[in-house]
This record gives sequence, structure tokens and C-alpha cells, in this order.
Amino acid sequence: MNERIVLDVSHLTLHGKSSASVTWWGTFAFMLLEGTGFALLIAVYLYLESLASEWPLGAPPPDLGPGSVLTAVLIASLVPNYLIARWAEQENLHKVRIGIVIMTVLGIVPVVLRFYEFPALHISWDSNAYGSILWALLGLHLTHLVTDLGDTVVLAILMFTRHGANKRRLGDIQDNALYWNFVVATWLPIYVCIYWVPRL
Amino acid sequence: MTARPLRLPALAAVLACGGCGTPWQSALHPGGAQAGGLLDLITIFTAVCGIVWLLVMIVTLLTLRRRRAGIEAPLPRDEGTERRPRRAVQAAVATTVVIIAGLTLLSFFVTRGLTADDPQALVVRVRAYQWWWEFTYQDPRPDQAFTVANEIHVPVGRPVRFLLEAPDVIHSFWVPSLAGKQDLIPGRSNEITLVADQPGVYRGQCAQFCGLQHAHMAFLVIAEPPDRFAAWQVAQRQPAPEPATDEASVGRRIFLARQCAACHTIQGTTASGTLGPDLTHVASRRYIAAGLLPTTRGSLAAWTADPQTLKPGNNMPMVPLGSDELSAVSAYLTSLR
Amino acid sequence: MSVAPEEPEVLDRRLDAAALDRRLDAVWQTPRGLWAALATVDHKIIGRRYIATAFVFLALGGLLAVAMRLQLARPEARVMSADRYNQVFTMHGANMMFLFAVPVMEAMAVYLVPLMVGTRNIAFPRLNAFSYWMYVAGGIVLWGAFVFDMGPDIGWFAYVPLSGPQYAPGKRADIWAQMITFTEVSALAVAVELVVTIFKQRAPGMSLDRIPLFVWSMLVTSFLIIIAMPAIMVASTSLILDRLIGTHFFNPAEGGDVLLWQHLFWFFGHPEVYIIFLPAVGMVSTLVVTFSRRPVFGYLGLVLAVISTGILAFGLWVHHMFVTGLPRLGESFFTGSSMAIAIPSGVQIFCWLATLWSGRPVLKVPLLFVYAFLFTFVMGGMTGVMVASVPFDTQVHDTYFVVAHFHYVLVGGAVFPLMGAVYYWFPKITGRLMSERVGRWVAGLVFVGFNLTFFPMHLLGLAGMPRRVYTYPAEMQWGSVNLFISLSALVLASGFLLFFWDAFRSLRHGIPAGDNPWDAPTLEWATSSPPPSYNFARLPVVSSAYPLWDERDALSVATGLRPDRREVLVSSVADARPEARESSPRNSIWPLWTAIATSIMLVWSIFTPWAVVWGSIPIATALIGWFWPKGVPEDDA
Amino acid sequence: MTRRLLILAGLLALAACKREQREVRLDPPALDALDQVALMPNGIGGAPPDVLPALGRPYETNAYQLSQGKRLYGWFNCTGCHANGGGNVGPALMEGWWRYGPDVQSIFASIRDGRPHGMPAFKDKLTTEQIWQLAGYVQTIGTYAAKTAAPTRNDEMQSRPSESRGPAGADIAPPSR
Repeated sequence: MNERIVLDVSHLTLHGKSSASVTWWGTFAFMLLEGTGFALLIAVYLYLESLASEWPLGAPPPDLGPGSVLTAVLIASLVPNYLIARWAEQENLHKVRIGIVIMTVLGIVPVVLRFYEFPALHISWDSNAYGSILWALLGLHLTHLVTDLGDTVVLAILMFTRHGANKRRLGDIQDNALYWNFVVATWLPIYVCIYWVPRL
Repeated sequence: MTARPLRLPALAAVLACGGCGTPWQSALHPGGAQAGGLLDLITIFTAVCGIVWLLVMIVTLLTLRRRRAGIEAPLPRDEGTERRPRRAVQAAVATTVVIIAGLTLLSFFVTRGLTADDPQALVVRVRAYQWWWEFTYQDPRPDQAFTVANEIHVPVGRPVRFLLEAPDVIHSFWVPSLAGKQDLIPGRSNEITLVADQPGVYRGQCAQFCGLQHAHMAFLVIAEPPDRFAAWQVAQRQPAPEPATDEASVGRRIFLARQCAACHTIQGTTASGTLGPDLTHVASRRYIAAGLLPTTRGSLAAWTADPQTLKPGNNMPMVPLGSDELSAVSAYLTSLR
Repeated sequence: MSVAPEEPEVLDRRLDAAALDRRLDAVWQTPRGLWAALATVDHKIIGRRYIATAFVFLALGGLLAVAMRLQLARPEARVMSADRYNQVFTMHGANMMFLFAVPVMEAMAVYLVPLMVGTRNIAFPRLNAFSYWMYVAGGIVLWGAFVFDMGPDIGWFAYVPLSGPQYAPGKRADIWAQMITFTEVSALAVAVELVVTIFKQRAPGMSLDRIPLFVWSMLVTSFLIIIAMPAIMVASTSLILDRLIGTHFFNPAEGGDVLLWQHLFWFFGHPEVYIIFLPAVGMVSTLVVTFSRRPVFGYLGLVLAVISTGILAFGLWVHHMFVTGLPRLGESFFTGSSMAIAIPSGVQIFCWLATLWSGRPVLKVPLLFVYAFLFTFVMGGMTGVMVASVPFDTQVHDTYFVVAHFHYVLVGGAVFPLMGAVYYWFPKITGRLMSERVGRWVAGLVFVGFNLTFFPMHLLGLAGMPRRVYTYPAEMQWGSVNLFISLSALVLASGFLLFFWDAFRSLRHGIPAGDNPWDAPTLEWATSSPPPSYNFARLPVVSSAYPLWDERDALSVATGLRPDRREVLVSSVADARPEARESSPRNSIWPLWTAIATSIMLVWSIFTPWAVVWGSIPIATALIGWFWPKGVPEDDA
Repeated sequence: MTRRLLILAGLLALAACKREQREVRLDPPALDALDQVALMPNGIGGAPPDVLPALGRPYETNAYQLSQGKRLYGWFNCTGCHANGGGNVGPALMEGWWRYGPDVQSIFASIRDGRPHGMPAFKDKLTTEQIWQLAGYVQTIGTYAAKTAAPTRNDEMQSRPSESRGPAGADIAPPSR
């Protein structure tokens, strides 16, 4: 077919930022589908609660300690997370390197705390449906903590290699920060469900 | 429902030659008011939807009136010519909305009409097991309650309230000639109320896939005049008759001594197992093994001898019996009228 | 920082057509050889594999259907045992839904959407490769299990408690649950790719009102997948946890609930129907436009109908549970919403009819299938209105009436358009036309065979025959109708056989097609048949919804991309204004390793929960290999 | 090498086949042969019937047979004395230590013929095949490594960890007796 050139795109950037980047939209789509998964699991929790004669079933409400500390850590982590996204936006590699190390540590702490959370539930996954949904909620969120931690660790290593000083990798830092916000945001309703709904 | 005259004779004819010769398990051959009302609803829906479908098909065929043999250049875009189709499409959509709304309302009112409670209803507890049915006729006096399996009798004209329970997996209680179906779900209690208006034998069948022998999980509902029903009830409350022949009493001895009694109950004997159907009056029922075989001495013997060939996977084991033993047991079972 | 990209000599505008083709092909091609074939991320190659694999599963599922019809041809037949029959009907349903219908629609989109929106590859091409391998692995797991007498026997819907730990011994139900995981991972991955491709990689100028209708349908379908499929993931994971580590999600004695399964399953299961049907809507719209030789009537109405169908799809799930004893008032609401979905479907039908009415229809084979579709699908829609009514449904639920209904909707509504689409796009994919003469026979045999097979099932259902029975007693007198159905099924099967034969024959011996054999208006026909590895030498720029009709002399294109790396244009969501020249990943073997590692973990986890821990180590390793930068020009930013 | 792998895969597949088959009916001669257990004089240990290995030891390795055994365990009220393996009136089965030995023919003999101090004989209540199914299941209750073919939890109130969580005995303390 004959062609007629009507547009020159050579002036365009080689890597779009945020909504001009495909990875940003990919991250967004994955957050949508995983968010649906979380929402459904929370719906299952509330559904089982609505059927039960007493709630929690056959156990005292979970201890508030480990879960609340974890919630505090996650909320606190939003500050460096915001900063690292901004530094990446400004292409300040030095600050990004500091930030990613901090975020790695802040990624490890919740994973460790999570292992104090499970015993604080006072119920096992195979005791009854209440135990099952609690473990499932914590477990699903744990897999998100672990995968995001893995992502952060790999990016941290990457930042100290020759690939670090690349807008594309700094874009990855931003996407990772976006995803961490999601991991924190999904935790809050789960926290309320697990720890406060039984106390209502 | 007053819409019975609407039933299209043509439709009925088509459906009759559709192969349902013995109309004892068919939504098209109602034996009670509910199934009758549902058939009216089915008929109205079929008629309305059929007419709509026909109209759409006529238009579809008419679109071919300007067909071309080969691919031509695309038609020029002209907004002016779109006005007539636009009106037609708008009218069609509006008609669709009206029809849909009408059918929804109709469906809603029929639903309301079907759920009437009657304190005079006979109450029967249904427990569906893999792959048979247990029916317990409730009675305020506990000693008057009795249990049968795979066949129930109901009085014509009196509502029967079935309390539906499933101890193992999900089953579905469905007697199409009397009413729609209702699931029996572990951990939940459902119920359904039926009325048979015409005496007759209606067949029901499990309608929810429930494992290996889902296909062989039928039961009969026998609607009879109230006096005959009362007589049946009295008979069913009796313990099993004493064996009348020597062979039958040998059969009873074998039945009680061997594995049979561990699973089956025969009132009036020591057999009190609850894992299989109650056999107190098994020979009074028309079928054995949940609709598998008509009750005869031969079928009882065949079933006892080799249940896994006749209904593979069912929970009755093959009890090793010699041919004399088998003959005696079948004689005894045949005497349990 | 990498080499400054703005050196003028690497921009495509300096090159003549031949030199540009040569340089682009060097960058985009998939070299010969097994390794390269395994490592390719070309959406056309993966799309072709996807389509071919899906049709293999269609054929296998069809064989199962024939086997079932053999068993049901006569009462109390013993062609196969009850156990085998239960596996066969479960396999038929699971295979057709999870391994054929959803994947084949996504496969068509994987091939076509990048071409239709005028880009060079799908977004996240490596994820695309991964999704294909996961899909194949899921199919192998399911069919391998079936061959070894380990096939699931719990129905494609796997209702608990029958599928639960107490009533489904062995690993059969676990196989079903893991097959779900495989296919959902792959379906979700493709959905994400399609959403991003459609949102961000459209040709400059392709604003929302110029998107081809098939692409619109795939966009809505992808969102349906993203929102519906997590429900089945949650459900099947809960089931496998109940079965393997003793959780109690579905155990009523310990606070679980049996109906919870049905809610979760149908919250996925009903949108699933539209996940299969909406792509077919897009196909029909495409075929109707090309073969009635005019733009579609009511573009906006069609788009809104597709979107509202997608939204309504989430409000219907309870109509699969009308006989479970839920409160009547709630059921009436779901009757209303189920009926309401007939309205957007009506809008679609009327718009197509208006297009055909005012057009000049050309009865080529693809349009024949559209007419077959209209005949059958409208009937399926009518029975759909019937089963949406609670009282009506109590009589026909779980009977052959419903079997007839959903085959009318799924085969009539989705497979007929799909077959039309295959006849239509076959020349684009292979460069050769399928036979017009054989195609007429195929359409006739399939159409007649289908209706003779499935119409009588309506009557069987009303006459009391339940679904999922491996046999029925002779005294029920369903025998003659069943025999008729079984014989008709052979006619239907012969139609499909002829279809496969025609496709095979045409691969080598079909008439060479040329770029645009149907004089169609959308961008996929603007390139050669089959398209080059880079799809378009210069990316098209559009100013209408029918670019090839509105600019018949020459295609408007953009220039200024680098030919020395894989580069695509990223454009804005609403008005497709170019925003960036984004790189597209090169071929990579890592998606295959990741898929293998994931498959091992998933199958292993049926046997021990620790597989999730140990099995994720190789997955993580493979993922690092996948994402670690290789210092290629595509890393430039 | 390839051949060896193929053979291995074939064997695994065969094992899978055996484990998943639903053999609902044995021929009467095989059924009769199932009774031929040669026990030691003290009723403990001995040779299982020859037909058992010929059939591929289905009652210990086949998922369907094991689940039938589990069904019988509940139906015939084994729970009445042994609870769900934790023991009560009768000995605990979950500990994996049995007075009459862990081999399946001893368990078979215990069920068929009964044992002193209260274990009744079930030969008049269960058929021989059912006793084998039950014996196979009872054996899995006490194993230290859960079999892949073993059934798991019931749709009932839970009084013990799921069978798949072996060794189950380690997880719950035996009741004080």
C-alpha cells in the first residue's frame, strides 16, 4: 500500500513517565486484579461472619500487638516510599540508592513481624472456617509482602550496578513504589477485619 | 392460574411426539396446581419469545434482499439515509424493554403465587443420600412417625411440606409433574411444598450432580385419595409381617445374622441399621434401588447378589451368599409387603 | 547513560522502503531454529500457536462430546462406566471453557489487536510468551491426568462438598483446581497485555471513537477477565486448601458454607459467559461491516451495549442458584437483572440488522456464519430470557433444557462467529484463502447439525431429563430423542472435521490472498499477508474508524522511529496523541523457564504444601533472569 | 538415559493409575481369596492373602478404597471407642503404635475377629472387602508420613488434624487415660 508521511515522532522521549509508560499501566492492571482478589477474600470473611452465631469462632480475638506494630511500620514506610518515588522522578541516583536500602529494610521488617502475627491469632487454619479465612488473609498479604520485597532487593542491587543510572530503571523504582503503596493500602482493610471486626 | 387455555395445542403436539410417552416425570404433564401454573408460564414465555424470534428472523432474511454476488466498493457515507433505520432500531429497543419488563413482572407474580404456606400441610422430612432417598413422615406423636425410602404416598388435594436435608453432598428434589425443583444442601435447611391435584404416579429424580450414581437416584410420588392414603399410612406404621413360609423365615435368619442387618432396618426385627434404606415394607414399593429395577423377587435376588454390577459404585457391598441363601433372602424380602 | 539516541542516521526517515524493511526485519525477526522458536516474543507467532493449540483442544473436547453421545444414544448403555462418563463430561466442560473458549478468543486478540491498533507488538510481549507456555502446561496437566484415569470427575463447576476432601478421593479434584490456576494465570496475563496495548499503543489519531469494534470488545472482555477471574482463583485456592491442608472454608460443621463456593464460582462463572461472548460480538461487528460494505450502524450504541453488558455481567450470578433456597426477594432482583441484559444484546442485534439492511451484503462464508449466528444466538437469547425467570428456571434448571440453552448461546453465539472469523482472517494470518466452496459445506453442516443436535434437548429437558446423568432408564422413553440427537451430533462432527481439513489444506494449497482480499477497512489489512515481523514499516496514523475505506489512495503514516531497536509508539488513552517512543522487549528464553518452574511448583503443590516454598525459588531465579537488564539498545531511555 | 527416564515416567504414571482407579466390584473368586490371611498363632502378624499383592495392594494405596475405608470408619462407629484416632474407650490409633503390630493383616484380623478387652468382631457386620478397606484406612491414621492417596479432613466437627498432616500423632497429645 502507498504511504503518505503525515507525522514525525522523532522528537518524542524514549521513555515516558508514569501514565505515559506501559509498565505504569501494567502495574495498574495487576493492582486492579490483585485488589479484586483481596476484596473477594475480605468479602468471604464478612460472609462467613454473617453466617456465624458468634464471632470470632471458637477463639478469643487476636492479640493486637504484632499486627498493630506491623500496621504502624507499613504506614511509616509510606514516607520514604514517597520520597524515593520523588527522587527517582528527579533522577537523583545517589538519593535513590539510599532510599532503596531503607525500603529494603522496611520491607524485611513486616515480613518478620508477620511471623509473630500468626501465633497471635490464637487459632490454626485447620481449626475452623474463622481460622481458615484469617490464615488465608494473612497468607495472601504475606505473599505480596514477600514478592514486593524480592522486587525491592533486586532493584537495590541493580541500583549499585552499571544499569542503575538509567531512566528506565528509575521508572521501575517509581512503579515499585506505586506497588508498595498498594501493598500498604490493601493491608489496612485486612487489619481492620482481622483485629477490629471481632471486637465490635 | 387462569391462563391454561393459552397452552398452545401445536406446542403440546410437538412435545408429545418429543418422546415423553409415559408422562410421569415431565414439566409438560402437570399433576398439580404448581406444575400447572409453571406450564402456563412456560407456554406464555415460549409463545412470546417464539414470536419475537420469528420477527427477528424475518427481518434477518429480508436484509438479504439487496445482496450482491461480489465485493463492491464501500457505500458512500450519508447521514440522511440513517434516519429510517434509526427509528426502527429505537422502536425495536423500546419494544424489547416493554416485553422484558412484562415477562419480569409475570415471573414475579408467578413466584409469589407459588410460595403459599399451609398449616394443614402434611410434613415429610427428606434426607437425600448418595444415591437414594429417605422420607420420614413427621407426626406430633413420635410413635406415629415412620420412615420409608424411595417411594412416598401423598393424599390428593392436601399440601405436603417437604423439609429438605442432605447429610452428604448436594442433591436436588425434583418432581416435574408436581412442581419445580429445590436443592438439598448440607448445612442448610430448605423446604418445598407440593400439592397433587390428580391421583397418579409421579416420578422424581435427583437433579443436581451428586457423584457416580447420580443417574440412578429416582423416587416415586404416588398421589391417592385421602382414604387410601390413610390406609397406606396405617400399613406403613406396622412392623414387618412375620414370614409366612419356611423359606422366608430362613431368609430372615440369614438377613439378621449376616451383614444385611448392619445397614438396614426392618421394624419388628433386630435389624436396625441406618446406613441403607429402611426395608420394613420394601416389597410394597414399586421399585428398588432408587428407581433402578421394578420390585420382583427376581430383581431383589439379583440386586442382593450383585449390587455393584447393577449400580456400580453404590454403597451396598456384595455380600457373599450361596444360591440357597440368596433364594431364601429374596423370599423373605418379597414377603415384606 | 547510554548512547544518545538522537543521532539522525538511525532514524527511519532517512531510509528508503527496502532498506527500512531490511533493518527492521533484522531487529524484529525470529531466527530459524528450535531455540529461537522457544524464545520468540512475536505476538503473531505466539498468537498463531495459541490459536492452533486452542483448536486442538476444541477437537479433543469434541471427541469427548461424541463419546458422551455414544453412551447416551441408548438407554442403560454401557459404552463406558459411570466413573469414566463423569470424567468425560467434566473434561468436556472444563476443556471447552478453560482450554478452548476463553483462550481462543484471547488468542485471536493476541494476533489481531496489535495489528488492528497499528502497533508492532503487544504490550509485555514476554508476559505473552509466558502466558502461552502456562496455557500449554495447564492443558497437558489436565489431559495427561485424564489419560491416566486421574481426570477430574466433579463437573466443570466442581460444587463442594462433592469436590471437597471427603467426597472426592485422590488427586482428581486437585488436578481440576490446579488446571484453573494454570489457565487463569495465562488468561489474566493476556488480559493485562490487551488492556495496556489498547490503552497505550494505539496508532496516532485512533481516538476512542475510532477504535475498531473488535478491539472495543476485547477491551471490555479483558476488564471482565481482570475482575472476574480472581473469584475463581480465590475459590479454587480455597478448595485446594480445604483438600490438602484441612482448612474449613466449605465445611458447614466448622463455620464454613457450601453455598460460598457457588457464590464465588458464579461470580466468576457468569461473567465467563460474556468473556466468551463479547469477543464474538466484536467479530460479528467486524464481519458485518466488511461484508455489508458500509460502516456499522450505531457505533456508539454498540460500544455502550458492550460496556453495559460487561457491567451487568457482574449482577447476574445468582441466577445460577435459583433453586438453592436463597431468599425469594433477592432472587427476583436477579431475575430483573438477568432479563435486563437482554436489552444491550437486543441493541447489538438491531444495530447489526440495520447495518445489513441498509448495506449491500455479500454472502461470503464469513457472513454465512454471521447469519447462522443470528439464527441460533437469538434463539439462545430467548431461552436465556426463559431461564432468567425464577419459576421457569425451577423446572428447567439442571436439565437438558439448560444444556440446549447454553450450547445455543456459546456455540451459536461464540463458535459460529469464531469460525466466520477464521475464514475471514485466515488469509491475513497465512497469506492464503480458505476454500469458499468447502466453507459453504462447513457452514451448512455445522449449522444444520448443530440445530438438529441441540434443539431437541429443549424438549428432553422439559420432558424431565436431568443433566449429567451417565444413562437413563428405558421406561422414561427418552431413548428415541436421544438416538436422534446422537445421530445429529455426527452431522455436526462431520462439519467440524471438514472445517479442520479445509484449514489444513488451505495452509499450503489455498489461493494466495494479497494484502486485503475482502477490501476491509481496518488497519490489519494495511500490511502484507502474512504481516512482516515488525507489522508496519512505518506506523499508521488514522483519522477515521475505517482508515482503509476513507483513504483509499495512500495510508497516512508516521516517521521518526529508530530502526536499530524494537521501538513502538505510546499514545494517550483518550485521543491517542503520541507520548513516547517506547522500546519493546527482545526475544527471551526466560519466560519459558519461568513457566516451567511455575508449572513444577503448581503440580508439586498438589502433593505437598511445602512445594509452594521450595518451588518458588526457581521461579524467583527465572524471573530475575527475565527482568535483569541485558545492556541492549532497548534499555536506552 | 532417555529410555530410563521414559520407563521411570511410565512407572510413575502406572502408579498414579493404580492410585486413582475406582474399582467398585471385585470378582467373587478374588473376594473369597481376600479372606485367606495366614496369621501367626498369636493372631499377630503373618502373611496377607496372595491376592492382595496380585491386585496391587489396593486397600493400602488406592485413594478410592482408602476413602471408602474412612467412610466405614464413621459409619460403623469406630469413633465411638477410638474417637477420630485420638482414642477414648479403645486405644488411640493416631500414635502409630499398635498392640497388635502395624501391618495391615493384623489390623484386618483385629477388625474381623475382634480382640480381647472389648474390641468386637466385625465379620458379621462388614464384608471381607469392607474390612480390608477399613484396615487400610486405619493404617493411614497412624502412619508417620502421610500417604498421597490418604483421605483428608471430613465435613464434620474436627476432633483431630487432617490425615494429610502426618504424623498426626505428634500434633495432638494423647488423652490422659
